[in-house]
Amino acid sequence: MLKLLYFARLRENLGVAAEQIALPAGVVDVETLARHLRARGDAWARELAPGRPIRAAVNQSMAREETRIRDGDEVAFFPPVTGG
Amino acid sequence: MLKLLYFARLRENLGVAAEQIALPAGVVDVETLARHLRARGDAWARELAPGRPIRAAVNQSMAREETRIRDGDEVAFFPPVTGG
Amino acid sequence: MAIRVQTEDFDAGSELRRLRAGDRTIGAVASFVGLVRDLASAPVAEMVLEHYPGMTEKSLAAIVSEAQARWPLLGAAVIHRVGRLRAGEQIVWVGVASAHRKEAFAACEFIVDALKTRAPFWKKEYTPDGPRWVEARPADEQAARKWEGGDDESAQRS
Amino acid sequence: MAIRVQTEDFDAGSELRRLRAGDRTIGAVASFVGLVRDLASAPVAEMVLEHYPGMTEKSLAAIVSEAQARWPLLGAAVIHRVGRLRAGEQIVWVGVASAHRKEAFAACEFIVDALKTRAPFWKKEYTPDGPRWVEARPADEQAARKWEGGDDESAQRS
Repeated sequence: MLKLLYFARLRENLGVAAEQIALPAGVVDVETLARHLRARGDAWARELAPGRPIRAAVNQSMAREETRIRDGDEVAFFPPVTGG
Repeated sequence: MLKLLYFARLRENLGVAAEQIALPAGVVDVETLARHLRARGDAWARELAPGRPIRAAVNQSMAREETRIRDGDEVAFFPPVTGG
Repeated sequence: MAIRVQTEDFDAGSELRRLRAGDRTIGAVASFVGLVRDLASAPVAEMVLEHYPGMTEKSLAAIVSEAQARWPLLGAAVIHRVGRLRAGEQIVWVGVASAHRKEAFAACEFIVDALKTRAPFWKKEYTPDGPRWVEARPADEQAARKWEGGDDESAQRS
Repeated sequence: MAIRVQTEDFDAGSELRRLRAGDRTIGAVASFVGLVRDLASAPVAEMVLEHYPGMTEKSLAAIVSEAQARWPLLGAAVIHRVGRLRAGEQIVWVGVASAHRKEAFAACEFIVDALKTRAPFWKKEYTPDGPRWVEARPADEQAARKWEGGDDESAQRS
């Protein structure tokens, strides 16, 4: 299983804050997970489109496209942060 | 007249905090004033010796050796500052 | 190290006192307060700060640890508010204590710069034209990058 | 601009509130507190801060004006104590308000660096070995020089 979280504009536009999914076949890192989610179409394809300013965290640490994902991980997608 | 002020270690070692003197002949800037005061000998010669880390202010603005001095000015001598 | 993420306001004066309490070798305390700006050209009645519970605290603690590894600090603390905030309200407080001022200033600015790009907070402003998510500023990425690599001296001053 | 030279202690929290009161375009406040350090290796029971009344206020005001000319500030204040101070007590407070943090940090550090070399204060420490005048630190001259010349960018960061 993967725990997926979405924040801010992504949470609003995707209409979901959190979900649990089985680790999809072929998903090994952030990039392949994003590709898997884009395949859901509509808002997913738009919000996670390559080139959009999206950040990800794996197990609550900032991640890159090539950051590995394993069964049981918590992965979050969100826009660039704007705190402080 | 000149109003002369001495602060911190200088005030202590010279034994004077303030004095009024007539503008001495030949005194045109901080350097010639210091030379005039050194001629008093003893602590004056020691404390104002060339090469000692002494600072001066003319009319309450930081001054240099070549800063002009005119009748009526307020001139202060003191060690490098250590506030803050 | 004290890290707090909270909806309530804070008192910078009390935080400063707490930061320096009990350590008389502290000679310098630098601190920062970030506020909700209200511009006539773009009035913001209020904003909501969303965050990522768990990761927020973790990332702030990592930033402060990094500052402590980089400079000889005698104390550091971060308070970041979340939830509904009105114009003029305090958003964030960062305080750093050290023996001398140079380290205190550098570490305090480093922490603020780092949390602007690495801590998971998102601002949504409510304006007369409706709500809008605040866009990340390229200047923030730039400010954070100036601390990367090199020795402390160049990191602080280049 | 508020400049105060006083024997009494001050409350940094109240000063911060005063600095940002009434201007909602302020987004950032950087501030600094300098304290009397008490080191086990060189215990200082107390110190006396001597100053040059008249020139002190004038030089602090000139330093703050210089900061205001150099950065777009929305407020700046300095409080410096004089007279008898004990270990752990506050010596100086500098606060700077601006729209964004970069200017607030730069101006605050500039003011502290400048007053260390240009404001007429002298510290005399009373130690178990007797009284001694504190020597000026070459590091302070160096810190002040880094703000000299050049444009703001290089002045802030070089």
